[in-house]
Amino acid sequence: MKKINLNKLKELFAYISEKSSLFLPIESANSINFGMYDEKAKVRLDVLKTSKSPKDLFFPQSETLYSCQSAKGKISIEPQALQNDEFVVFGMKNCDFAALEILDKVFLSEPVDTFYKARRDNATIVTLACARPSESCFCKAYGIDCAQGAGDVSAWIIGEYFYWCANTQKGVALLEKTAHLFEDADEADVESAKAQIRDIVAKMPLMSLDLKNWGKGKTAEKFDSPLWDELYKPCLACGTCTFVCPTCQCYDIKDYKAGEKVVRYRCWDSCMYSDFTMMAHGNNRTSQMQRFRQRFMHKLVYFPDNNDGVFSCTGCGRCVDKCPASLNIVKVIKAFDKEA
Amino acid sequence: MQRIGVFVCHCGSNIAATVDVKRVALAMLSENGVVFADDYQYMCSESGQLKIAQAVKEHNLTGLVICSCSPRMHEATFRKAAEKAGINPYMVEIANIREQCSWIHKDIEQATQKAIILARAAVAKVNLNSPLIAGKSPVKKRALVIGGGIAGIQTALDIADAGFEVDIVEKTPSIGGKMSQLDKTFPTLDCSACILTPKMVDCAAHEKITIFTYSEVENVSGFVGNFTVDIKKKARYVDSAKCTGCGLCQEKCPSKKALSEFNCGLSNRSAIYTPFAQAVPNVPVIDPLQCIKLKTGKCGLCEKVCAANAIDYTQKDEIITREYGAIVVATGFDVINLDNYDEYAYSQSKDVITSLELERIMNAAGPTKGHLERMSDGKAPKNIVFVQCVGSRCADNKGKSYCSKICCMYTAKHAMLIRDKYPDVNVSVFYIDVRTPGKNFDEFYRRAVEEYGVNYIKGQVGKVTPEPDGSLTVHGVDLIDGRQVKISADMVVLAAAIEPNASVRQLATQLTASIDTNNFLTEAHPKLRPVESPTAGVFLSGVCQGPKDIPETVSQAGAAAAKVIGLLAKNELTTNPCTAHSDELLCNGCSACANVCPYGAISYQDKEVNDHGIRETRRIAMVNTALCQGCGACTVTCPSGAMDLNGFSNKQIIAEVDAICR
Amino acid sequence: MQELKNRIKQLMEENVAQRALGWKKGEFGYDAQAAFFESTDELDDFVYNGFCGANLSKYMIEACKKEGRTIICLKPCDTYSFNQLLKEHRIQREKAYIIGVGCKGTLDISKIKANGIEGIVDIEGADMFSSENLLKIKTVYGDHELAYSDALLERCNCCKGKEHMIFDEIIGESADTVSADRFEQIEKIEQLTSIEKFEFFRNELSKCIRCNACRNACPACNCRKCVFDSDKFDSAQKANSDSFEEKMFHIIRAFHVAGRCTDCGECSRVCPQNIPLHLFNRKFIKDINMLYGDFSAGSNCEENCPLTSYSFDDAEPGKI
Amino acid sequence: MPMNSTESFAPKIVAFCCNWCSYAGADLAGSSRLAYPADVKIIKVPCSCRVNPMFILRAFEKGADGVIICGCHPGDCHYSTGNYYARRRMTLLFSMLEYIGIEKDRVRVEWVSAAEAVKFSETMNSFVLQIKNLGENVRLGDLRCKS
Amino acid sequence: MSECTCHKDYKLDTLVPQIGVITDITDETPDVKTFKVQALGGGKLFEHMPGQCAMLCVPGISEAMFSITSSPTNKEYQEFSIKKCGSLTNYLHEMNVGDQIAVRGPYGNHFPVEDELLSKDLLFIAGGIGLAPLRSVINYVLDNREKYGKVDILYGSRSKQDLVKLQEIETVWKNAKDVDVHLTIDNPQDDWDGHVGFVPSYLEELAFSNDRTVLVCGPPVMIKFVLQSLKKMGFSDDKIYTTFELRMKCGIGKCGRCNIGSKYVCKDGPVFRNDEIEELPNEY
Repeated sequence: MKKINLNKLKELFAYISEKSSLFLPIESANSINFGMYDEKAKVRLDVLKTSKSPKDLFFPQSETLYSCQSAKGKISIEPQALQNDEFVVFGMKNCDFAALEILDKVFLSEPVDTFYKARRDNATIVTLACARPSESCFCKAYGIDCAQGAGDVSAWIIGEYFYWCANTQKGVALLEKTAHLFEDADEADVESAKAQIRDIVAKMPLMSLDLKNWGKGKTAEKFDSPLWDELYKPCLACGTCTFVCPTCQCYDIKDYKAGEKVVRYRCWDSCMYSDFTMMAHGNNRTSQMQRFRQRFMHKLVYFPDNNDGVFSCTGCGRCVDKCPASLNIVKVIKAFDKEA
Repeated sequence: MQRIGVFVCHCGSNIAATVDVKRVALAMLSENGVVFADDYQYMCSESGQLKIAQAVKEHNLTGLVICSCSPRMHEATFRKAAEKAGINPYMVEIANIREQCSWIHKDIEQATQKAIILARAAVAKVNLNSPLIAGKSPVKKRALVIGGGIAGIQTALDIADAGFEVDIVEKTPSIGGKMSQLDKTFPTLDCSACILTPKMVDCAAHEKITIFTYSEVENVSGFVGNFTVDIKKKARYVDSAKCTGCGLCQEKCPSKKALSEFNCGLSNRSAIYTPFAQAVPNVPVIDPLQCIKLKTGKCGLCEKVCAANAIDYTQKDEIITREYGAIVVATGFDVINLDNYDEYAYSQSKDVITSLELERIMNAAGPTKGHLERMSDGKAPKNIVFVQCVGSRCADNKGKSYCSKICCMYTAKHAMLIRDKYPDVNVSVFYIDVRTPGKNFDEFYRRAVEEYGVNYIKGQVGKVTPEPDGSLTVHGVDLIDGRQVKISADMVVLAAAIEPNASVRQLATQLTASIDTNNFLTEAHPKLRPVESPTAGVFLSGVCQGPKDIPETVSQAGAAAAKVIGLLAKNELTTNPCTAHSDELLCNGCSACANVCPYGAISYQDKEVNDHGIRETRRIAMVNTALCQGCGACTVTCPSGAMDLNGFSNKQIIAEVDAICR
Repeated sequence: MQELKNRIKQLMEENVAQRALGWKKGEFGYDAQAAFFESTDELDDFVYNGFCGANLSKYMIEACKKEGRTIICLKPCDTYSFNQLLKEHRIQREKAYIIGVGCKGTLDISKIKANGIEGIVDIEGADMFSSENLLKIKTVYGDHELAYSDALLERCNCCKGKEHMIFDEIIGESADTVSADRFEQIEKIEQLTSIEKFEFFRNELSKCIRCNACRNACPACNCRKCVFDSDKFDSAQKANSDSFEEKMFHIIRAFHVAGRCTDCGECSRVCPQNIPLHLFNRKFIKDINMLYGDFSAGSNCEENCPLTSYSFDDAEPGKI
Repeated sequence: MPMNSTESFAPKIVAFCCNWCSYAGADLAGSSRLAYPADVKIIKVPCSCRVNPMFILRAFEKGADGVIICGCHPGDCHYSTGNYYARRRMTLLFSMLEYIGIEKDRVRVEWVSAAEAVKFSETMNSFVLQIKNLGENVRLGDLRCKS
Repeated sequence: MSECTCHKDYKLDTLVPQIGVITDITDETPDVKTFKVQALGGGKLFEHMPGQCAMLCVPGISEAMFSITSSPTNKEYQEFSIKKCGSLTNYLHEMNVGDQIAVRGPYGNHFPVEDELLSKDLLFIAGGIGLAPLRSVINYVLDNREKYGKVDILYGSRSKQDLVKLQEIETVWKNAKDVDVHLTIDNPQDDWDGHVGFVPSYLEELAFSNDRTVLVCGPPVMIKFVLQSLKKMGFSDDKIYTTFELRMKCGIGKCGRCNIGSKYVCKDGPVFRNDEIEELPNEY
């Protein structure tokens, strides 16, 4: 366990960013999101949740797959280069890290998504324990401990100090590189801080959310419930929940005609959008109710079906905070609980 | 995927001198969809068109791009050529590389590059063209002539003589118009009534002509070949079918204070009146503002004296709806209001009159029975001053910028007639220029000066001052001598400008015909299509299009008639297929498009649709393609993009933009 | 609120309407959601307080597809949107029974949270019909108090007025909440240089994630299928693959609702990235007022939209 | 693009011309041999009211440096009212373009009649000069089109 | 995954296509054409199994998933039978021999030709363009004739002109050992002396024994009625295989589009056994 005074963090950031790109929560235009560090950046480690999840560091909202030229029936294809440089993600929360592990199950399963994998391989992730969880958090419901560290390096902010310790080889490397900035720290400080956090967590209203009615093999039980017909009604069919969600990973593949060439890119898509399943061969989810159901069934039933009971939700609570219609997964879970 | 053939025209050296046509053709070969490209001396020639036909056959082409002169020049030619070759005519696009390229650029490299881009844009568009089929609409074989002056009468007669039905709608109680108010006509000095009256009678007697006098156009809908017009027949209070035209009612009518419109307000008329003796129809009308019976309920003298029982105080305005294939506007002119010219004392002295008023004074049926008298005291004038260009050829906003065209000649006529009849009267004419371009016009003017001793003064009148003794002092400048002139006159005649009849503005809106800043109706082309309005099926006759004299009016009337006859002779018309259409799955039914449609072509229907499996009844916009003229206003107003325009679709224009910016 | 609830119950019992469209309480007291109440039993969860910011007008489109009449609760500013939807034939008047509800301004939870208030468990004092101006906020980290008037949404600080433009009956009083000039911010932006304007909006719009919340919440954006979802203009986009695309999206959206936008502020309220999207719309409103005379979309359902009308002597483009 | 290289800078300029007046005006400019720069490429539209703001933004997206819209003079529209609508639409759109990075001077609306060949050519000359002074459109435009 | 030479240490992502060359085009019916596709340097683009599909892409137009209709036993090329029904297929129909298209794949599972189907008596039921995926299996079976039992092929279409691969059916399949081909068209036609009627009713007329393993493919309506008939005839669900409509985008079970219940059609399908389908939520 090492520590550094908070006022020396800037030095640390400067040092890391000299060697590799550094991504951390940055405030810009009244909004806090993960962004690339530079001297002018307004770093906001104090903020619990970034507006968007850090998933776009690994699965960007939009990325080029290849560009293509075609003329007179001949085609040439220029694939997009993969991420080749190492980078550091600093201050990721545990729920978001857990979400990354969920994304891994999708993108790193065969056939591997090489674009995603290249970024994963090149990233060193420093997680930061949540000092002040919020009412919309429910990570505990998924067995995530926001006081405990995860990723390559675990970190805590306790009083005037920033503490960290390495969990993986990559983490060790990062700590070694920056060792000259740090001093040794007492493990006990961290333990008491963890206990404090866990106390707060116990008081948070949604942390005790019960998921016993969900998971593997619940398709038949949940799918035809009349509750869906009620629940979806306020849904605006926007994609806010899916875009702020750290685990949503649906995407679309599109062409952009850029003069002589065609750029093929993939971009986030949302199962909430009316045209998500609209394909040349037809559309199998024509109503918003079906699309709404799909999102929650996928997170709470289908995904666990295929992944040993792991839910595709980590309780980060962004959808609770951000849904324009104040709808969210918690309301869905609770509505079914009430019914049961 | 289209199979496009590109043809680059040399236009002799017009294009080929500045544009490397071979390079343009070569460059097009690497464009998407292009399977054939060639250049040729004159694409519009017969052999050029043959080349197209051959290429279509050989290469199985589905679309054509012609790089040539402006589409305004030869688009129709190439569309016809395409059709002959078996391709839909709307699969042809023109890249304008002459007017918009070779003729304005000198640098060969630059011009060639631009030609390539223009051709590329045309290719990009054709790739998205789809065959369009022009619709057919039947032609209603009847014409409407709005205005019953000499223009309207002549047009109606010519159309009717060709065997088509014609309706004349005339606002006043009789046809005849301004010409009926004239005394003599220049340059032959024949009596206006003598030549006009027979035509009026012909009109009335013609079995193909229906005259609606005392009537106005209330509403126009429809389109070329199929106009529907509501005509308001104002209540006449006299049953035209019964009236024998004996005139007794007018004699007996006790209300005689109304000013006679026909005599320019220089005499009175009764409340029940026919405007003039030769009126057609010879059926009086009751002026409801003057009639004692209609105003107070008492009197009823006319009803009592009418042996034919034709008086009917209960008559109401009546709307008659008729259908027409063509409409001719012949609304004529008015003399301008002289309020802006009070320096000429028109409002202050009864002896300052307009030329039209002089016509009435000179006329045997006029207020003075044809004697030249001052309107103030009935004395014979000894010195008369004519002032030219009152309100015409104005540089400022006070009057009209244009030349009224007829004043020079009628003033010469007036001067001559006065000097002929009253040799002791001195006649002076203040003029800016004397314009006499017409057959026997200059000879006529010279006779006035040389034979009749009319005193022409080149110069302007600054002011006319009424003197206490009843005379008028005319203050002017003689521009040749450069001196101030002061003439004492006992009558001043103003050659007031003429302007289109005030009703034309509203009428133009109803007809969606355009008017210029002076309210003259616009021609479809100022030189080549002078009697057609830009709105198909609407034609122009007489002064409503621009100032002209009687012979010009009559010839234009005949020309308009010829155009109408040409139209009515067809059994059906092909409609422009470049019309708007609404995608029923995208339409919100919000009415925005209908709000901007200038033709009322969009209506709404509750329709059941199947939107990817969702069946529901929706309010959906429907375009009447017969009414739609293809302006595209609706397409931009429509937020969802449901409205699109054939031939200029969103995607086509975007493809052109892309091709240009590439 | 009880009065309102009772009245809705009565109307449903008397069969004046078959259902009600109102708000339902959420988890924390600040996350009320729009809700259809199909039976009087369901009304237990009915709520109307400062957190009922959601403009329900657009839900009326769906309600019109159902059998019978729907009671709809509309705040004064929501009635403009309702009128506008009526004008565009997207809803039918006879399908709605409008209860105009009084309004003393709607609350902005992010403004409350910006005061460092975290872990909110409950909020008291948000009632619309009480004259109390104090929010008592209970949190896991301790209790807070905040003046109601300090936590209003920006739109309420420059409210169009508390008069209902269309209603069948009105329940509850409204209170004036105006404390700022509606066009002040626009005027400030107009003073900026060309590059500063660009920087300002680039900075804001760069946050856009194209979730479409603004569009889907907007009552004027009621197209069955948005141009950005269809290929009509070759403009279908899902994400901002290039910075150009979010600009294109937002400016075209603003243009499409120009003359139809009632300035209800829903776009900014729902934006998960806190982009002040209403500025675009308000700029158009300001221009329209200045150039074509004062116009307030939705104040009635007859007046023609300024963009579908004209006058002969309109200003020339580029001159303002 | 630095300012001093206006000579070598060939801007991409899209001109939307209405079929009835301005396109004819351009033709007349051509037949009168009234030159204007080759940077201007004309797209024919039936009426100025056919020009959708999407077209204008699309042009800038794809790398245009200036867009000009020409129509009949107000009052002279072939379709009688089209240009009035176009005028309002463009007035509003233009007032907003700076917000997304398009300088005011990159767009223009000009009323050119079929007879105004001189005006057409003068307009295009002055517009091209104006764009050359502004330089390349670097703020806006899709990067994918630039490479 | 193949090596790419343009980037060092670069492995091509499965979403990046290969370039295929159209080496032959056959007109099958008025709206169906069969395209032979080979790799740039000749030979096959990839190996596949019967029932799998591939994504064909015309850059700038669109891309879509199509069944591979040729058998894996064919060593030179892949074939795709494509019906004209949208912008992409319209475009493909206008293409010429020698033109290139982008191809990625193969995607999805396949008919269990090396497992469950071995030594079984097989019944193929196809309607219209639905023959495309089955043809791959049929030819695979015919090329490995000894591994399977009796084969019956029931194929129907609207008219004689709409029967895909008629020539191959007449010359190859009909003459193969232990293979019976039953053709039917919807309505009588002058130059047709075969059976007339819809596929499901012909199926019942033919009265196959219900121990056959059935492979069905065709328009959704036909499949619905065929399944009803099979049920009536006593076939059990675990012996019926069908393929789903190809509503896919990524082809690798990640983009989320073709997710139905816990299955991804592009990865877990498109071939499903009927008892598996019964378990899926009713959303396909």
